[in-house]
Amino acid sequence: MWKRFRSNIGAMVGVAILLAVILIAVCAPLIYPHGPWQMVQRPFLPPMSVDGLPLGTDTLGRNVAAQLAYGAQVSLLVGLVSTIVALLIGVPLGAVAGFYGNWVDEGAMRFTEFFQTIPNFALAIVLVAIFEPTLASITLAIAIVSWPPVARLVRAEVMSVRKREFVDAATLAGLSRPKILITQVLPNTVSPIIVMASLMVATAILLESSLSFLGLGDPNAMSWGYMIGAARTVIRTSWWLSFFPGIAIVLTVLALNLIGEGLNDALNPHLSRKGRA
Amino acid sequence: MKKPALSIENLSIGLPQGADRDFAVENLSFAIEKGEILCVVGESGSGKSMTANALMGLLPPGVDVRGGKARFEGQDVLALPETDKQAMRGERIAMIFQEPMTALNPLMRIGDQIAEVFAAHNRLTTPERRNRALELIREVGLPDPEKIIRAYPFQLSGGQRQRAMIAMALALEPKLLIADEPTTALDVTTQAQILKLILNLREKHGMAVMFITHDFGVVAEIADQVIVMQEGKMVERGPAQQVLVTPEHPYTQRLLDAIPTGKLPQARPLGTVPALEIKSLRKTYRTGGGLFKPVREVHAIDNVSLSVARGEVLGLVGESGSGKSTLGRTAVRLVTPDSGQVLVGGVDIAALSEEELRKERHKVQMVFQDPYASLNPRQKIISAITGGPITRGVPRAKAEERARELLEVVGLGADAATRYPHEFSGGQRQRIGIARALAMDPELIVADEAVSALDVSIQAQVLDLLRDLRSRLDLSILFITHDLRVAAQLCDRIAVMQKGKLVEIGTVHEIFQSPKQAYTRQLLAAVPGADWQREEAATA
Amino acid sequence: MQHLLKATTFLVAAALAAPAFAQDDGGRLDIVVQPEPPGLMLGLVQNGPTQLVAGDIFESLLRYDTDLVPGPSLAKSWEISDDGLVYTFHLQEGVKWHDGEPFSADDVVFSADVFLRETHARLRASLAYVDKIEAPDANTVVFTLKEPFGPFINAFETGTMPIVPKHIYEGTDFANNPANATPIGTGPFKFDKWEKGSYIHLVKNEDYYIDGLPHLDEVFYRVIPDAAARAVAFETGEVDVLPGGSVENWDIPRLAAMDNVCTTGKGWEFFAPHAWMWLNNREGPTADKRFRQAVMYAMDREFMKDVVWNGYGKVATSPVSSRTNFYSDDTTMYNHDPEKAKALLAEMGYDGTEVRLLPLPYGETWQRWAEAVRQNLSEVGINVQIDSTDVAGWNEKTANWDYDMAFTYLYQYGDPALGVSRNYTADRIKKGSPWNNVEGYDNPELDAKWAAAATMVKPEDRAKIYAEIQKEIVDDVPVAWMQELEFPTIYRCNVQDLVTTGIGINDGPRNAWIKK
Amino acid sequence: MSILTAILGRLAKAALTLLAIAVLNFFLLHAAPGDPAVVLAGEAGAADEQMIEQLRERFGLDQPFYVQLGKYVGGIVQLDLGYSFRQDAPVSQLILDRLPATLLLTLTAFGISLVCGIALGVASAARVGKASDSALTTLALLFYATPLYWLALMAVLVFSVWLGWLPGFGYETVGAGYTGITRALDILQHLILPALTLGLFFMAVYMRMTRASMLEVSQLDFVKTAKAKGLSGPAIRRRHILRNAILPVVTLAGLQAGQLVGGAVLTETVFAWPGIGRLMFESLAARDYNTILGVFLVSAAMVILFNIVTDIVYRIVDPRIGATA
Repeated sequence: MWKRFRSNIGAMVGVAILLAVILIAVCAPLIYPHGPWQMVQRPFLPPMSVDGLPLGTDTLGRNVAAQLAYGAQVSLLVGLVSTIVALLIGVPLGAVAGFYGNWVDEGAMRFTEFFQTIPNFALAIVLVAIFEPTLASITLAIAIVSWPPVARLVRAEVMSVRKREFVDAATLAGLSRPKILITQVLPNTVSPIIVMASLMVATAILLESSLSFLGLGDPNAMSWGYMIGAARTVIRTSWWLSFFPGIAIVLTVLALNLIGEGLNDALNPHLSRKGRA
Repeated sequence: MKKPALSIENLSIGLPQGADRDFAVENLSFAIEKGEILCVVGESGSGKSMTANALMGLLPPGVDVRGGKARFEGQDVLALPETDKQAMRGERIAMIFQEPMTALNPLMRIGDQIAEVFAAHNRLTTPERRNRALELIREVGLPDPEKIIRAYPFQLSGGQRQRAMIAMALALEPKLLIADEPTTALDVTTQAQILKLILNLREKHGMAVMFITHDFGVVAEIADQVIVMQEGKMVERGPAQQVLVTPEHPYTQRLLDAIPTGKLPQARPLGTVPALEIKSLRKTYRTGGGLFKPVREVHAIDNVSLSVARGEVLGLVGESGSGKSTLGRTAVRLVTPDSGQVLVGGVDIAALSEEELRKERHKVQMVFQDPYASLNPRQKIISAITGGPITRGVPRAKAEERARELLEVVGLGADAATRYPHEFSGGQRQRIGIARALAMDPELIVADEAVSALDVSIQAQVLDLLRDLRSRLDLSILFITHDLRVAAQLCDRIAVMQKGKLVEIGTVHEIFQSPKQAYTRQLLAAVPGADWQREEAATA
Repeated sequence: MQHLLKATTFLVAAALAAPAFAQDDGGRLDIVVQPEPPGLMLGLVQNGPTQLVAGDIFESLLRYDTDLVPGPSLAKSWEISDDGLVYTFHLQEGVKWHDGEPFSADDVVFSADVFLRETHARLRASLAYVDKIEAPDANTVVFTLKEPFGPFINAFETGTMPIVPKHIYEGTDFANNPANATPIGTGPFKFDKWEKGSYIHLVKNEDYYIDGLPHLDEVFYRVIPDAAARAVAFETGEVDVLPGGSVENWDIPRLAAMDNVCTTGKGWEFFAPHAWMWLNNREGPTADKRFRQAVMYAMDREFMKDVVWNGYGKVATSPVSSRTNFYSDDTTMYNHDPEKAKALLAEMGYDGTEVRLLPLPYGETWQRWAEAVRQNLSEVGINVQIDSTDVAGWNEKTANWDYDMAFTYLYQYGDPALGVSRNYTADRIKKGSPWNNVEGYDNPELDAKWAAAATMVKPEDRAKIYAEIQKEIVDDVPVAWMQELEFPTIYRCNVQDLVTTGIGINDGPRNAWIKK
Repeated sequence: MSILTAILGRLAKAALTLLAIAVLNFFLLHAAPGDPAVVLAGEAGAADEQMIEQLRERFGLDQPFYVQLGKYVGGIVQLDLGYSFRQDAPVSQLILDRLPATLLLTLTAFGISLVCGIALGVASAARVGKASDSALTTLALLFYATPLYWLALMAVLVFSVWLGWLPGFGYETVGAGYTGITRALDILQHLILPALTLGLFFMAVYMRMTRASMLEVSQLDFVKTAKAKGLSGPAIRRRHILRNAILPVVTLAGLQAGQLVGGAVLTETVFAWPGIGRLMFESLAARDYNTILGVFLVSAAMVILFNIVTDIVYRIVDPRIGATA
């Protein structure tokens, strides 16, 4: 499986980009110990115009490169944590619905449908506005709007795995239902969940940036979306302020998508699965 | 000397890099005369389907013809440009496939799918096409053509779909019909009808038929000529009678030996202590329902009573939808019956609560049909086998020791324990499944189509193992199968089911030699190669 | 020849009206309005956007020039008695409501005494000084006060006392009168159409009582929700006027540098928007005067003005805006002095307690401002966390005193008694409103001075007391005064006479004309 | 089972869902800090207790929470969405005023993205493995990864400001007095940029899906049957693969079309498009509860409506559904 993933050029490019972003995020405090908010020079300095400020300065004379580095931390964190939270909601719900069926399924799916009926982005906006924009509320809002597809996927996978004969075998071995779900069924749904999760991180990063663009970012956390939101009014005079974070988002999201596709090809080889029969 | 309809010379088909061998087909040569049926026989992976696909120009990506010729109507069809191949397909060479369920476009009406053949080759006007479609439907023996023409595939049964496929193949009166395991997915009675239809049509249209099958029974029913293939190479060729009766190549002999013949085993004395007693069992499935949907009821088990004595193997035979699998699953309480009793060692497991049941589970175990689905791909063999005993309270070390023993017993060797399922072949997995069932020291094993998915030679080996275990361990087995021949190999008694009802039950000899019910007789008659085997049995 | 004749006639008419040079008639003006006003009935709603649009539809008795000197509007002349108790207004003649009904003194009495007393909170505070309002004849209105109220002359501005039609509103439920949707005033423009979310269309009032006015045929107020889109709209020529605050400050130089684009900082004198941070005087570090002073010293307000506000405006040194009367510069000046700030913090023993800062949710400028403050304060060791919220949350938090430091800006309405004292006197400490003494400053001695200054008649006397107040209060730092805001208006240079009064664009289209 | 009863069943469920959404959001909004009366008073620049009390009374905010909820739900049941005090108009009126603009924008974007997405997906699948396929999929991935608002800003910058080809914002040329065809053309001009930027992301989604689906279906047995009949490649793609491959795409698209209506906030903001997304966003800051709730309900109703339409389309395209029950 790893071999199949490694031979996928796109996926490896994705991994390379993502590793670079992670490295930058981790090293940010070492390279820029004064943080992203320090006003270091005249505002609106274009890139490469002053030594030590390769990406120029922003509206308050802060170092764009430092902001970008710290922004990587926040964007990745929001993307990762919100995805984990969404999985924590979606996986158990979908698993229980798919495994127990009947009214449990009916109830869980009504609940899921309900959340899918409410317009996602609008709900996220309202949630963030109501709980006030902090990293926690943004992360939670993103998780709340993104778990339903997880629940549906897990449910479908569990329903298909549940019908496999090894589950019957486990039942005959006297294993309890919850134990069968956890030890037999769920491990076999991991591949599609991993694929979906990698794509969800990408979507979450986009969502966070969209919220920030609308002014619903955490003012104490420098994120890429926040940078673009702050720079959108000066996009005409200071293109670099929104250009670099924009590129950072595009690259990161692209990387995650490439990885997701690579994982999908490696973990869910439909063709080979079919070819066997 | 007649000129052959098709002659293949030195055909070689290459497999992509990384496959388990270089060639799917190597140096294959044969010919089919006009109006002749040639059966290509082989187990899975023998290259028989690839040969057919190569002729049609339908090889999957990565697989290609590396050499050889296929002369058909004066041309080498392998060397034709794609447009010519396309023109040839459907018009002069037609093909039907194994899976009637998936081979038809689910979104297109049957009539349109037939008419499309004419459209593809620019024949006839639209109303003419319709009329021809009606004629064809009539010709392949489908009822109510006017209705069928408007029907979608899902509204047809498997046999009907296969007939529709044949109608399509016949549309332009091809000179050669390639049939790739066309009856494998069908019930025996349906299979018998389709085989008869193909024979009739050959008679009427005089076309050559290349018939691919793994089943020597079918060969006996239909073939004029036979070639036998093994791992891409032809190992034997000759007239059907000759190959069946006096096979020359050891592989052919092995295959023929592996076939469950109609030869009935010696009857064994049976015990009287019941391992399993089923009393007035009923199970009805309701689909639909809810606010706006009408309820549909299917009586999967309709008042069935039977018993399996300790040390006995009871065969449960029936066609798809007969309720035999539901009965098997009820016996192990994977399905809870609506009413009736399932007594195992005197305990009615149908009446137990979930908790009580878990303690009694070990008494009945099951061996499953699909060797690929019955083992958790993410679990090592050892934990698959020891999971049950450990849950029952057996110390881990002891359970593992026993598991290794059992792996030896089923012929795999103890070192199999630490490996994952994907490292094993289908037959090996079935052995693991048996070891897993044995690990629970059950009073009864339900084997649900346990050998159906295996190639004949593997099938024979697993049957041997079961027979061996039966005598060594004094096992009680409820052996569910659709194949009467297989049942005859192993079972002491046979129960025949149809549409949820128990039609007949008796010893193997009673069922085979003096069946009382019409349905049983019908089933026996439909077994492919029945005549040949009876002959053989007589001559033997 | 004929053309010349026409021009001459026009010249005469124009000379009667106002400035004495040739003005072109006709044309349309597109002005940005942001956000979209909740309603246009100025008597009921007085928020900024409503005043901007409805200032063309409704009028009051007076107008104020950019030095806040009153001039005629619906009143052509007026007298104030020497004791400062009786205000007599003589109304213009031949004024008609937009529906053709004649306007009279009864309308003024109804508006001030009945309608606005019920609906207009800010005017209600001034009307508390009024004993009675009478109309001796159809063209005269007399206001009699209980005691002198210095700033009363400033109460006759359109947004403060819009005159509404008695014949439509008398005896009705004002808030639910269907006419609110199609407001009827006496102003130079009539309401035509409101395409919600898109634009409001006003057309010339052909029957306006001043001949030759207005010059424009129509005015469109355009709703464009995004600041960047507003800038683009101006660039592409979709709109002609960007009222103050329509675009972010750093976009102004770019737009101003375009051909045929002019800017002016005038037109805000009446409001004199004054920005500060509420410092919660009740609890936390901000309850300590030394901490509040440290905040003042820690901030580089000149830098913030230059960078955040792009140089527009002036650092505020006192609660009174230097653009209004009664400003005094004889106060402590808090220059950027981090060392002093650190010393003060050390003296009080500040332990690094987290201090919440609530920015004003009015766009990027305000956000950056809060960030700059946080950075400055963190440099002297104050631990600041920016709270984020929207307009509703901001209102709620400040009104309920749930903050440590909170940005705000308020209008001064031309007089400390109208727009300044409300934020510092103890009687205005009331939960539930973000416009009173939100910081909780309680100084009885100063309370008495505020009260005395309001009821004096002579401006000189008042100025003396206000100077005393300013000297003392600046040392207490009840709030952190930040900046006298300037909102430059950006417009095409061929739009003439757009800003002529202390309320700027609000009644600008009345005199504006487009040079051909 | 007839389509009609199926729809009736869906509608009954939908009504319940909508009611639940109303209640949930009612709770959510009232849990939020911020009092609409204070906000409205605040906008006036000054207010006293009397004014705020008046406003609270007018809005009914002085009543207990359950009474407010009961009144609101009672209104909803009678299809009354309440009154917006901020805008001084019935909510249904406000939404009806803005809904056409949103529908025009989203449906156009949806149409463009679906048609182009499927077309490109088919083209890409037909050239699988070739350079043009790689180019198309890379481009789609890029669109997929680009923040929509960013793309919108760039589009305005390039096509409106620099090139001056298209209007950068708004719904129509204000005050031009166009009628009939001229007006339609004018609106169309304004529509191009927002619809395209909104559509590009979804185009990428549908393209990727169509491509994957085409490739998957082309592995199915009946495609082999079609080949064996002698059909040409394009005929097989058109008659057999596409029809089957398009089903999951249509399903997903139907689900998303509804979401688009409520999700066009970003596009509507950047392009000053007078739609309901913006209405909601603006109402949020003013705590204009009834309007926000109204927009939520209407957009949820749209989601449900599109789901039902998708269902009907599915039933028409796929004879298996509905007949098997």
